[in-house]
Parts: sequence; structure tokens; C-alpha cells
Amino acid sequence: MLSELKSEFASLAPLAVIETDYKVKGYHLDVEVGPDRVVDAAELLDRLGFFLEAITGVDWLGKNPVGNQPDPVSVNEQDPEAAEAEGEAGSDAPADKMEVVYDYNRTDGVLCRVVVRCRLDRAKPELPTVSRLIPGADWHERETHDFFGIIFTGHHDLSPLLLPEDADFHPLRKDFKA
Amino acid sequence: MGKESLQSAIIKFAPLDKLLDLGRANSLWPMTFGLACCAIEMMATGASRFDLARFGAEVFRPSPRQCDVMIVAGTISKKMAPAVQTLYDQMPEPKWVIAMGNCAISGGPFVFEGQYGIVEGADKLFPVDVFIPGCPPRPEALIEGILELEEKVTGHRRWPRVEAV
Amino acid sequence: MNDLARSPNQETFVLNLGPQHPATHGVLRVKLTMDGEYIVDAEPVLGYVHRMHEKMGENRTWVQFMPNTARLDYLGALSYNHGYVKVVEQAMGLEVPERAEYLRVITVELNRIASHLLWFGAFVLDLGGFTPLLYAFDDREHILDLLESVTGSRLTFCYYRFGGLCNDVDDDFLTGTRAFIKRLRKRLPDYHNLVTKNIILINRLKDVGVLSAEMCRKYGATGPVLRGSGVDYDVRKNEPYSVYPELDFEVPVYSEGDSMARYMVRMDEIDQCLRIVEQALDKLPEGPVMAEKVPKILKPAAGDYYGAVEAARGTFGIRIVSDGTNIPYRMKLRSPTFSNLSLYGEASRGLLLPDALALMGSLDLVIPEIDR
Amino acid sequence: MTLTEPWRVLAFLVGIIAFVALNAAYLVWLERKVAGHIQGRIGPKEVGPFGLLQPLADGIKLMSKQLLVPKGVDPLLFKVAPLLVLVPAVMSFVTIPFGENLVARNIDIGLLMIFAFASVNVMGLLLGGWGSNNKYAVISAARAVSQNVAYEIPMLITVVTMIMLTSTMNLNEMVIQQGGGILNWHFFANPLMPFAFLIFFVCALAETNRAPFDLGEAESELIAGFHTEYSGMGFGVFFMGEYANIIIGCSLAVILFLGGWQSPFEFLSDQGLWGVFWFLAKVYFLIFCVMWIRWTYPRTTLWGLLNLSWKILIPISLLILLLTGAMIKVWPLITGAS
Repeated sequence: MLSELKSEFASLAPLAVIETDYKVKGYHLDVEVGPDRVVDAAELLDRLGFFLEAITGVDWLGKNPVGNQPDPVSVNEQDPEAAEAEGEAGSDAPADKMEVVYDYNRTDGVLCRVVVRCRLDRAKPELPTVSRLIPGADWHERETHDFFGIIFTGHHDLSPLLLPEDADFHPLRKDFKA
Repeated sequence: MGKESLQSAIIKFAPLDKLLDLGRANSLWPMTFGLACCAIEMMATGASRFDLARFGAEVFRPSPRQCDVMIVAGTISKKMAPAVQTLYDQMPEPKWVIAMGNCAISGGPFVFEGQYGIVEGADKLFPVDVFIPGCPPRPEALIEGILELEEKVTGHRRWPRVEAV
Repeated sequence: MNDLARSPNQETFVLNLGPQHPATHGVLRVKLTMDGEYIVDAEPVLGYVHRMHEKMGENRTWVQFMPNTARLDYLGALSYNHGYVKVVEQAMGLEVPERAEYLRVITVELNRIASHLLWFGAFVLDLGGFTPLLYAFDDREHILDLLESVTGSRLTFCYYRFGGLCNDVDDDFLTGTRAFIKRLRKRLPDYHNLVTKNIILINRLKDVGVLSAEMCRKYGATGPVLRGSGVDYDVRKNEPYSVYPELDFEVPVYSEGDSMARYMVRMDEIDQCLRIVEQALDKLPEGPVMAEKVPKILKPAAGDYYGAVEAARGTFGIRIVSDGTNIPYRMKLRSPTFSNLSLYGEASRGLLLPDALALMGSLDLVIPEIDR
Repeated sequence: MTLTEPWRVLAFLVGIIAFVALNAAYLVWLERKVAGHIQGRIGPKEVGPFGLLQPLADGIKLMSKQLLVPKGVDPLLFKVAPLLVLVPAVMSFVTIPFGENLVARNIDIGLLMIFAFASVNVMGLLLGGWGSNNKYAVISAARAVSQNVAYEIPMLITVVTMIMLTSTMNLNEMVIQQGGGILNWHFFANPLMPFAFLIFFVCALAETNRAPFDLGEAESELIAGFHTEYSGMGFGVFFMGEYANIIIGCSLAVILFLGGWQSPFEFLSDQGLWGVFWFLAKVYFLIFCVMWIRWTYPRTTLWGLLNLSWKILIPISLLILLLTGAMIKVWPLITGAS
């Protein structure tokens, strides 16, 4: 399954495809793609019988994104900060990032969890919606928009889901003050 | 303004008031209205082991128009607050409110610096008669709360109070 | 939809179900567009009991977040406890003593039974039968007694610790659990006689609210909802954790996809839970219940970790992002009913109001877990 | 009975109202007790001995409660509706024979009168629901009406069968015909009668909006149905009307099928107060069954309910009518009896 997936993903020009230690990480494959490839990745996984378990965001204000610690082989040149030592506020780091994480899983007995992540510019967090393809993504995207203000272009209704109807704040941003 | 002796009234309302109070205290119909965890304990109080019916208080009415007491059982979020307020307003007088659980008392465990979502206590919205602490309070605590409310209405206690040793 | 029953001029009106409504089991609001009693469109509105769990996760230490997991899904709190300790132990590489794992399984399965019992009662209450609720509560009280004796609370348990349990059980708990298994096995046939075989109930549930397996996949539905649609997926089997691989149990699957199938899945699961508890009691080893080398201050290595467990309502997933400090950087809680409910809009289209409420009941909603 | 006419009327008026009020109150108490014992609880017990003062407390509470007339309702319909439910129910008691001589007005068309009043009852529900200006109440009212219309038909067909059998519409005469022990009750008149009784009983349940046909107030669907917006005594009057209707339904079933005030065995007296005793004993037994059913079964849906009526009960009741007619008219011809 994993090798098949890897070769499938190769066609999407991913920024990183990393096999992870399931025992520690809880997932098998960590894929990073650009915002323009999120829908393609969803389509690919949907075609292979995966289902979308959750979508969430992570706000990396003033920090270097940690998460996928790439092995040296697959380090991508477009993604230098991921290879840096994690946990330290990069003083000379480039613009802050906002990350969107998609968790995919299977129900047919094959144990394979895939994480697709997409890092966005924090100043302008926009990426296309996958809710047209996977209706279950609708609410997850709305929730992510609620919490982080990430805009899913093409989503039919990004009005607050969990927050009050008139909420104009995004509480899980790290610079949020009540 | 000294002491003036008033003529005793022809119709005495005080005994009638007492009767009304007795009637009201013994027939406290709560609203079917659960907000969060405490609602389950509220249901448990109405169920077989604890049996709120003994005090005539098991008639959970789903319509606020027919309730006497609102048991605020759970966290009031800011989104929910207008609805809770409306429900309170829709209840006919005389009405009472029991704040069940820490969330309804003060926001409970969900209060932290920078919280953006909850109302810190039901008494921020409307007057509360009885507070029942706990997270969630045991059914016995809710029964004690009902007895406490009865005492508040009639002025005397149904069962002897159990003192902590 | 029956064409005759539709009003000729397609006149619709909006009915607000909730946020305070007896059928929503809490503070869910469903905006129904109705044509007579037929539902043209249903839009659940969430967030009425949004309690900021994910924000709180970023504000307190790893240990301090523990009680929050109990307040997510208050009916199956131990599953959530388990999910959380599991992912942190995974990140820290902590070894949990075997006895602790067995006790986790025993308590979590007891909790699952309690949750299913309450659902059973509340579901029949939705259908207008009041008495089964009280019977279910009666049995549930026995479980709560047992769990209270070890965990100290009746509802919002906080029993597991990173690396084990907060305290060991005594003999009373073990004998009490065995007695309870015997008792519930005797009571279950009564439930089936009173409720499952009732012709009114069968008529109301058969072929109502059919969810296809494909629809469940598209919406990410899990748990009994998915298993009622014929998909054999249970995290305990498919992604074995704890000591589940050593226990012999079946995952009930029904392929009809209607409300009756979901009902039967849960009722059969009670049976299976009893089997699991019984076996776990037999196999319960002696030993410590807490790992020895658990650091006082937890600092999982930077990175993100994902863990999933089978909660009473489906797959509870938890994604933690650590930046190497003693405070989580991000805590994502993937609640099963959130996804299960998201298919409600599509599934309820064209149903009658009572059938739509039966469908909602059969999804087994716990609102604070959806809103988080 | 030596009372002069005006006094007689007054006595019965007071008596009936007291009977209805007392029964409504104590049937609620009984219902709560029965429900409690079915569910493994105790039920009301703290207010007075055995909780006997509970209805009194509830009554005082309801009467002293604020009467809300919400904004947006039709004030006239809203206020009239509870009365439209209660008054016809009370009026129906006029022709009910409690004992051999204990009947307010022994009208020859008593049965017809009761059904005339019973159909006013549904107007109360409709107007209450409509006047409340509440969507749940309107849905509930619509349900109640379609349910009542559907169930009045098999009920009336069954009643016509009984009229054919007894050739009278006078309730007291019907009872007198059933004298002489349990086997003379109409329930055993011919093999079809148990079915007719069952149909009548089911229809009576549906007419009174009781579980499993309580679609009108379906708590988990429609909050509280047509009386969602009623507070205090408005709600209390609806409740009294509901229980009065249950008593009427059960009384009719007893009169038509179970021998009214006749004692089940000839050696037991049914004179004077004994007649009242037998009558009430039978009625309360049926009421107990009604409660028993309520606390056992889940609710049907509207479709199931209407299907039951139109597709099952009406054809069967017509068949019973036909067969009974045949038995009455054809059987004597064959056997040669006059």
C-alpha cells in the first residue's frame, strides 16, 4: 500500500513524502503539498478508497513548523525551514506559516493513515476547498476557518460553525486575545 | 410615627399565601433542558434510583410555559446565552432557577485567561435561587437543591438537615 | 417522497428544532425547511455548547488537560481519557504495565456499556417509549457504582494517567463486575422482548434513514453508524491498541444501513463488551498499575502525533503538536459525532419529521463532543 | 328519586363537575403512581400520605400560576380552546348511567349525543393549536384533526353494530339488556364482539390522543403539541379535558361491551350503590389498561396510524357490521325463530 501510494503521490509533485514510524507518530505517510495540489491529493486518496477523518490547522506564529522531520533524502529545497532544528523561534526565519493538516484513513482493513499537510503564508492563508469532492470536509473546513481564519476558496458557506453567528475573531490563532 | 394598631383585616390573605406557597413548593416542575454533562445527572435524578417523583418534581415539561423551575444544567456558551435568556423570559411567574454544577455557577473549569466562549455563571443572565456545586453534582445534591428551593419558598424544611460530621 | 403528500404549490416553512428541544439531547439546533411534515432541507447549527477545549489545550500542561478529555463526551469519558493518554504515551515512548492496560480495557468497556445503555433509553424515548429509559438507567447505575469505586466520580472520569492508572482496583470491584455481567445478561433479553421485538418500533425503524456505505465514507462517519451500513471497521480490530488483540470478541456489523441496523449494532455491542470484560477479568495479571519511569514534567519531543481509539460513538482521534515544552502547542480533537452528524443534512432530506428524529437519535449524538 | 326537577339538575351538575375534577386530579396521581411502579420507582410519596395531596398541590400551583397570553396569538381562540375541550367532555357525562337510576338525563339518543360532543373536542385542539401562532402547535393540531377524523369512522361503525345488536341508542337500556351475569354482556354476544371491542378500545385510545397514538402532543417531536404555549390553568384545563375524555371513552366501552353497572355474577347485587361500584370498577380497570399501554409502547407515526385506521380497522369493522347484520336478520330466518 505504502509504496503504491508513494508512486502515486510522485505524480503530484509533492514538496515532501515521508514514511513515518507508525508506532510513534500514529500515521504512516506524511505528505506535504502546495496549496494548488490539495484537491489533487484529495482526489487521489478518495479514488484509492480513503476517507477524510479530520481537517485542522496549526498556527506557526514566530516558530518554525515542526511535524514532519524529513529524512535527508527527501529534503526539498523549497522547504528549508522544515529541516531546521525545531522548537526554536527562528529569528531570521522567513514569513510566518499557517499549516492545514488533512488526516486520511481507510475502513477496509488495510491499516494506512496518511497525513497531507499544506503550509500557507500566514498573512494570506488561502487554499482551495475539497468539500466539493468530499462532502464531509464541509464542516471541517468551516471549523478550521472559524478557528484560524484560513479561507477555503470555493467553499459554499464559510459562516461560523462553532462560534457565534457574528463572530469575527479566530481564537486559535496564537496572537488571539479575548 | 409611633406604633399604630391596625384594624385586623376582614379577609386574611396570609394563610392563603401560605397555602399557595405550599402548593408551589410541592409541585416544582422543571424544564426538560440540559446543556451539558450535568443534564445526564439531572436525568439520573429523575430515574429509578433517586426518583425525583417522590417530591412531585418529576414532571419535566419541555415547554417553558409550563415550568416552574429552570435547572441550568451545564455550561452556558455565549452563543447559547440569548436562548437561555429567552427561555427564562418565557416562563410564567412565579419561577425559580437552580444553577446546577460549576459551569452554571461560575463557568467552572472552562474559565481561563483568554476564554472567548462561555458566560461565567448563570447569574450573569438572570437571578438564581439555588446553586449546586459539583462537576457534575451527584443526584443527591440535586435533590438537596430542590429541598433547599422548597425551603426557600415555604420557609420550612421538609427533611431534617444532615450535618457533616 | 410520496408525491401525493407534497403540497401542490411547494410551499415550505422553516422550523427551528432547538437549541432547546427534547429530541436534540442537548443544545443542538437544526434548521428544518419543511413541506408539511416532510423535510426539504435540514441544516444543523452547532456551537451552542462550544467549550474551547482546543484552546484550553494550548493553555495548560499535558497533565492538566486530562480532566478536559472527560468532559468532551461525558457518556463515554474513559474512551477519551484513553485516547489522550495513548497518544501522549506514544509520543513519550512510555511503557504501560500490563495490569494497567487490562484495567483500562475493563473500565473503558464498562463505560461503553453505560453509554450504549443510556443511548438505548434515550433513543426509545425519542420514539415515545418512556419506560425503557428508566430500565436502562437502573442498569447504568450499577456500572456507575463500580466505576465510582475505582475512579471516584460518576460521570466525568479521570482515571488514567500517562503510564498507567491513578490507583489499583480492589476485590470488591472485580466481584462486583462479575455480578454485574451476570445481571445484565439476564436483563438484555428483557430489553429485546420489550423493545426490539415491538412491532411499532420495528415499523418505525426498518428502512428509515438508510445510509449507504459510500455515503458514510464520503462524510467520514465511523462507529456504530458505519457498522450499521455494512462496513466492518472498528479501531479496536483494525488498528489494535492496548490489549485488545489478546481478547476474543466480534464486531457486530449489519448491512441494511437503516436505523434498525444501527440500533442492532449497539445492542449487540453491549453483548460483546460483556464478553471483553469477562475475558479481561479472567486474564487480569498481577503487578503494578503505573510505569516506573514517568517523568514528573512531561515534555514530548517536538513533532506531531496522532492517536485514535474506538469510542462509544466512533473513532475518536486526537492530534497533538508538541514544540518540546510542557505545554501542548496544538491539540486537535477529532470527535466522531461531528462527522456522523455532518451527513444528517443529506440523509434526512425527504423524510417525515418523526422519522428524521428517529434518524437523529440513531446517530447517538453527544453535543458537547461535537462542539468541543 | 324525589327531588324536584331544578334541584335534580343542580345536583347532577355539581356532582358531575366534582366527579370530573376529582377524577382528573386523581387519575394524574394514579398515572404517576402506575408509571412509577412500572418503571421500578415509587412515584409521588412525600406530599401527604402516599402522595395523595400531590394533585392538590399541583392544582393550587397551576391555578396560581401566571396566565400568559403570548404576543402574536389570537386571543379569542387561544382562550376559548381549552374550554372547547373540557366542556363537551363534561357534557357527555349527562347521559352516562352510573347506576340503574343514577343518570342525569336518560336520553333516548344518548349515544348519538356523546359522539356529537366528542367531535367538538377536536375543534378545541385545532383552535388551540391554530390560535397559538406556534409552528409546533399547528403541526400538532393538524395531526390531531386527521387522527380524529380517521378514527371516528371505525369507532362509529362499531357503534352502529352495537345499535343494531341492541336496537336502542339509550345507554341505560343497553346496560339493562346485558343483565344476568357475565355471559350476557355484549362482549360475549357473538364471536365477533371481542374484535369489535378491541377496535372500539383502540379507537378510543386514538380519539383521546393517548399513547401509542399521542401524536398530538408527541413530546420528543413537537415539544408539547397543541398546548405548547399554554401556561398555568390553560394547560390544566387541557389536561382535565384529556382525562375526562379518557373516562368517557372507557365508560362507553364498559357500557357497550362490558355490561355497564351490571354485576358480573348474578348472585352479586348491582342495586343502588353496588351498581355504581361495578361500573366504576370496570371503568377504572380499563383506565388502568390505558395507562399500562402508555408506559409500555413507543409512539407510532402518523402514516402508521392512518394506515391502521383506513386499511385495517375500517374494513374489519365494516365486516363485523355486515356479519352481525347477517346474524341478526338471517339467523332467525334459518332457524325459524321469530
